[in-house]
Amino acid sequence: MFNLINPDGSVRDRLPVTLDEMKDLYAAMVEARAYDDKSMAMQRQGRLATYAPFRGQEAAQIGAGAALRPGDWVAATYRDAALNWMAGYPWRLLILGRTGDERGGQVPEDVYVLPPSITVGGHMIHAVGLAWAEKLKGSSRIALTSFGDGATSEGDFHEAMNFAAVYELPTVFLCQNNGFAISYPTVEQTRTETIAEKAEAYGMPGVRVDGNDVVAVMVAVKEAAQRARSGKGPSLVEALTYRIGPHTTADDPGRYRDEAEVTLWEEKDPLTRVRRLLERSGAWSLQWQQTLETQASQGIESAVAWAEAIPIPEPGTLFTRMYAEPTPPLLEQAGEATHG
Amino acid sequence: MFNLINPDGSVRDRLPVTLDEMKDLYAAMVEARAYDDKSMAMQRQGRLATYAPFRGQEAAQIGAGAALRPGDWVAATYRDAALNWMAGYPWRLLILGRTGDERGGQVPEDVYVLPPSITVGGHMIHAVGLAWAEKLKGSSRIALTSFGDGATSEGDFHEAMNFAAVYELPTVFLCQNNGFAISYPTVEQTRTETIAEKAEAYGMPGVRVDGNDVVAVMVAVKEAAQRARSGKGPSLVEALTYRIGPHTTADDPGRYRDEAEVTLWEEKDPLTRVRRLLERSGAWSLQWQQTLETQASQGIESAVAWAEAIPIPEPGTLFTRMYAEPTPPLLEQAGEATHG
Amino acid sequence: MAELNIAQALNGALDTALSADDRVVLLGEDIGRAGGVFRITDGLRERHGAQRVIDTPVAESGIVGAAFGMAVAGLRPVAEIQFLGFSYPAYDQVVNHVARIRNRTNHRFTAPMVVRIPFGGGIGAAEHHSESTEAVYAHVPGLKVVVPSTPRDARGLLLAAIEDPDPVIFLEPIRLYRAVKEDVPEIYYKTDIGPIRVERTGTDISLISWGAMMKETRQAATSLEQSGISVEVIDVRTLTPLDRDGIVASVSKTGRAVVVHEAPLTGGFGAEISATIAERCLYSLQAPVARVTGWDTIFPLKRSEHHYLPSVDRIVSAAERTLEE
Amino acid sequence: MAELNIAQALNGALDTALSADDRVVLLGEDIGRAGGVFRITDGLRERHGAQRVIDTPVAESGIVGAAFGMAVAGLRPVAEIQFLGFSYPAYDQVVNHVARIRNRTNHRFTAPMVVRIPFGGGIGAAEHHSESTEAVYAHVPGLKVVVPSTPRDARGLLLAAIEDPDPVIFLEPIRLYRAVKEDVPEIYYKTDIGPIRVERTGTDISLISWGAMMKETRQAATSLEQSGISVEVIDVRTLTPLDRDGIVASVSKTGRAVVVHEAPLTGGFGAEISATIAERCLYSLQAPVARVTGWDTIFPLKRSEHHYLPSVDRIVSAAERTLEE
Ligand SMILES: Cc1ncc(C[n+]2csc(CCOP(=O)(O)OP(=O)(O)O)c2C)c(N)n1
Ligand SMILES: Cc1ncc(C[n+]2csc(CCOP(=O)(O)OP(=O)(O)O)c2C)c(N)n1
Ligand SMILES: [Mg+2]
Ligand SMILES: [Mg+2]
Repeated sequence: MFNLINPDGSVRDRLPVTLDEMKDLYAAMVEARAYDDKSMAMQRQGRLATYAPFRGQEAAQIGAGAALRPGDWVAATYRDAALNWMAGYPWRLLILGRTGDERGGQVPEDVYVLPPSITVGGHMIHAVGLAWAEKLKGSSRIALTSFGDGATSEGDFHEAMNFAAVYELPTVFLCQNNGFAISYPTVEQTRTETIAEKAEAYGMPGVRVDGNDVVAVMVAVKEAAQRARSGKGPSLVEALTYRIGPHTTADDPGRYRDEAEVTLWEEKDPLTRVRRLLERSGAWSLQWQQTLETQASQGIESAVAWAEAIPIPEPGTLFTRMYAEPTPPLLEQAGEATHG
Repeated sequence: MFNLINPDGSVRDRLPVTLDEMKDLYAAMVEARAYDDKSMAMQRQGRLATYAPFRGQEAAQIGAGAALRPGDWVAATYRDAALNWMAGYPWRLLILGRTGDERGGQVPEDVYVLPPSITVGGHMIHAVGLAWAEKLKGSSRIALTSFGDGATSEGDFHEAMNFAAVYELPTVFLCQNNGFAISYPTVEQTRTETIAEKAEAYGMPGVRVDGNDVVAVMVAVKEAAQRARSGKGPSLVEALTYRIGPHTTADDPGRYRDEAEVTLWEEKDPLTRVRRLLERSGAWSLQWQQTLETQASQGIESAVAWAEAIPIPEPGTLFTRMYAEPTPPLLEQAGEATHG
Repeated sequence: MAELNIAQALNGALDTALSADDRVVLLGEDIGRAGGVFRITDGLRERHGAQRVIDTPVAESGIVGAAFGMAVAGLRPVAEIQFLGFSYPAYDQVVNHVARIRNRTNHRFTAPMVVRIPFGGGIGAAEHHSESTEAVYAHVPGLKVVVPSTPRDARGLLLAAIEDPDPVIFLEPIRLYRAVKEDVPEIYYKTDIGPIRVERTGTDISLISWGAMMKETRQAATSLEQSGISVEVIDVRTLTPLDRDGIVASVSKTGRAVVVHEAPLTGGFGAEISATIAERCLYSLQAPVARVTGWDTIFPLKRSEHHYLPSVDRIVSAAERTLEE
Repeated sequence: MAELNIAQALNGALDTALSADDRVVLLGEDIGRAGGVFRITDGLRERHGAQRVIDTPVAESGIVGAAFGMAVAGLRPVAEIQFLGFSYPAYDQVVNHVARIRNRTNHRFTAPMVVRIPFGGGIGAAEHHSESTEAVYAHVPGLKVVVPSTPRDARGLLLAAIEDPDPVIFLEPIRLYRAVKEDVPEIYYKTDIGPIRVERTGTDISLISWGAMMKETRQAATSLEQSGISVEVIDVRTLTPLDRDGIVASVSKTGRAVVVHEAPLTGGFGAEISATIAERCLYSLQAPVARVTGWDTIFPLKRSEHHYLPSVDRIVSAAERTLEE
């Protein structure tokens, strides 16, 4: 497994990032965690629909996001808010979506992130199609798709990997192996030791990286992206990580895992290890940490305030969202819906 | 690639079969070819619906069939008549099916062969379910599924392989790699050199065998079956072969392949090499050959006569075939259909 | 007898079936350790073992296809798909294999299996978690499509489905899982697949529905009755085979009908019922059949859900308009 | 103008679209070298290159899912699925992704793509090669479902579908591919998606159909006209969005209607049309709407096909019964 930063903050090798870049990555993880914590709290208060926390997976998502260029496509999941945010999806729209408003999916024009995929597996092939279009257009944009260990059991994983390989499409497959598909442990989902080795079945490179090491993830995804951009085709990156929280706010992990396992993984926390690294380099201070946290939480709070101030959609928008122009049956129904 | 008999009839190694067994395998291939030839001819005469010939693939199918035990399940395709016949599916019912009669699927009670799967890929998981049931029942029966190279591109291949591996089910996956999915060459379908190596992505053994070598196929499938029967789980056997004829009688192979390639493969004909081997052993004579051919063609002719003598189904049977008991809507419709 | 809600009745039925028949096995995502996302299989793995209550990888086609193979080989599998919106990856298996094997083999092989699927909206869920696409199953010859709306029917119909020699798509109304309780016999009993259930008899108008919309339909009936209207309430319960005679008998008597469902109007199963009524009761119909349904839109997210779901008011208004004609 | 059959008209339309718009790409199994199993894409790979007329692995979900991604990124993909019975592995992609992206993103991302699928029976084909499950697509909000039955419409509707900003399921009646020829303009023209086509006007009865059954419907009309009955023949052409007004206008005039389709009766799209007519024309209807459809059975193999397919006789009888009332 490829890793660079140990849980105690020591490094294995010279890091290919400057201290400033390191601090930026850390700041991003702090902000992502603030979003995650806030979302959990809001869901408990009934202000958000079911929420799927990513606590413990910040490094995988921030590292991957940091490896992308503006204009690259991202097709990710319900658990990938931090990755999507790194790719330009504003917190406020992510929150709006989670309050149960379709307008949360309306990312700004210069953002190329698909709305989080709720179905497991179906979105991987979308990244393949996006990459294919870019290849045909002769652009240098690539597509990254992020998915869980569970998604690799779906037939759509197979078809997506195969299409990308066959047509040498600029696609990066990022699997966040977080130990579970809801209650079903990764070790029971498949008989291979790793997800990464499945890449061989498609004649594609596959690498397993320490998913709690933000720099390792960034480096691995950058390499995959570089490969894609230079016309050498797709790759699979498996980021080995762990979901610290429940599957979603509707889940009770006590039914299927030991607290001890969680504790073990908390010790490998992706934020803590970077903080320790920064401490070792003398680049961390309590004051800086507090500034980061305050800024993060202010940012999130204002995003929340924005989203919650959006009036609920008019009934009529149900009908105008369906096609470029509402069809006659929809116009008729819209009339009924709004005038009774 | 595992093989035992060379195209010139010389052998690589001591064969694990007696001369009599060898003669039986040969006789079976001759009979299968008679069926295939007859079917092609009948289709040209409009007596059969579209037909998918297996010429060139006799060794793969007869070899695999010879590796099974009575009671083993088989879930195969539209091109697997010879395999299905080896597993007990009578020629006459196969023909009846090809005339366009559902009763062709009604195999005898002691035959455990599913009707040929027309959809590509969907039947592999059926073998997994069959094997699973046998495992749960504690029986020693296994399930073999046969499919083409093209079918390995379907998501269902992935799900079937994974389920079989995860639950260690007694399933044998037999891929007849015959060079094409209709017009699409195997080499373009995937970026791996072989189909066999895809087994690794499921933590399952995979082997490529010379699919035109009936003994090599038999040995490989027997090993896989033995493994399955002894509780060690599934395997993948790739039989490398070639479709000499068109995809089906509706296909024009001139659009996508060179005759030269066909000629090359005709030299590796699975029947010829066994005949040469028998000649070398002094076990072949022209008279014997003629007897085999006569018997084969008599058998097929009588199967054809039987199938063609079956009166076409009564309109009413459309309705009685649907459920254990026809439902009220069907009874109503049956009334309408038969009394106008 | 015990007072149970639908979720408990289903759990009990599965427990009973597993105990009564060795051939019954359950398979699906998270149905074992976690007891299912709706806890319908809670405790069953502990009681009947991980061999018979099987957690599977996330692969719906695999689940249904494997269940199909098991059924052909003589087991009585009950597969669970977590939400109707996740059943489509298995649609090919259902349509092309499960529904057809008896026909393909002229009764030699059969697929006595059940696919249980929670369905319907109204719980503020995420995308794909709220659909009511029963019509795309009800159009498939070879299947039976069953939808209980009460705890008693839930138990009786599920036991009947598991015993049925043909494949059954068993749709469970999420919104009603824990909405009502009633006395449910603990004995092994079956409720016939096929006949509608006339829940209330009346003479002025027939309100016809199934699944979760039975709730609003009942409320509408009560409200109409308060205005002195005599309402017949029909729970269709089985979409296929459809009890056309039962529906026709009701509407021939009342002369008026409102069909209620959550799915979009166009091509919803209400079309079949409305068409059937008009074709067979034209001369007793005193007003056009009304359909009160979801709109021809995607089921919206939480904030717009109430704009989509047919309300009691819409049903009452449709009934009133029908009564005015 | 050239005399073309439907297959040729479709081939020409694809050729025209590929020439007119760089963003158009075709993908599917065997569409390149082999020119498609029905030769609809014959010669297009040679003319437009293997980059734009793409042979794919056998993976329907992959084909539709990849086309979806292409469409989101600004191309105009036209995917081919070989037969309607092989479209179900892609059903999830169609329902859960293709049909929803505009709604999910409030118009930010869209899927302007076409999925072309040959459908219908009557050619003595193998299992799964004869289905008419248009209803399971017509029930999906967010799609348009289009079915030409003449060469002119084939060209015009396909060009319109490719230009349409929303996803179109384009169903091609196999039985008619080479059945009739007519003059088809070579210019770039579009036929509106939406409106029905009144193929013959008449005053006594409306015969309503689409796809391959238009053939028998036309024959039935001719036969009825020979008995002095004035028949209006409607080719629905677009199942969704359904032109309810057009249908209602016809039946309001004639007072009688027969709806004809090949798919099974229960839950077929004829139910929607019959229900619509009865709901909206009840007071002008002089007889119940009749549906002449396939039975609620699996489409049979060659030997029984003629027992299944609605015949001209069945349509004529249904019309006569309707006229007697
Ligand atoms: C097609 C489909 N099947 C089932 C589900 C229900 N479901 C939601 S998340 C999930 C587990 C996914 O696990 P994994 O891919 O590892 O992602 P993680 O949640 O761990 O991030 C399941 C089964 C779904 N959303 N879509
Ligand atoms: C799901 C599905 N998609 C497409 C088809 C059409 N089709 C029939 S055979 C075939 C090629 C299959 O190739 P392969 O699996 O290699 O088997 P072979 O015909 O070479 O024996 C295709 C695409 C089908 N029958 N089912
Ligand atoms: Mg996971
Ligand atoms: Mg092949």
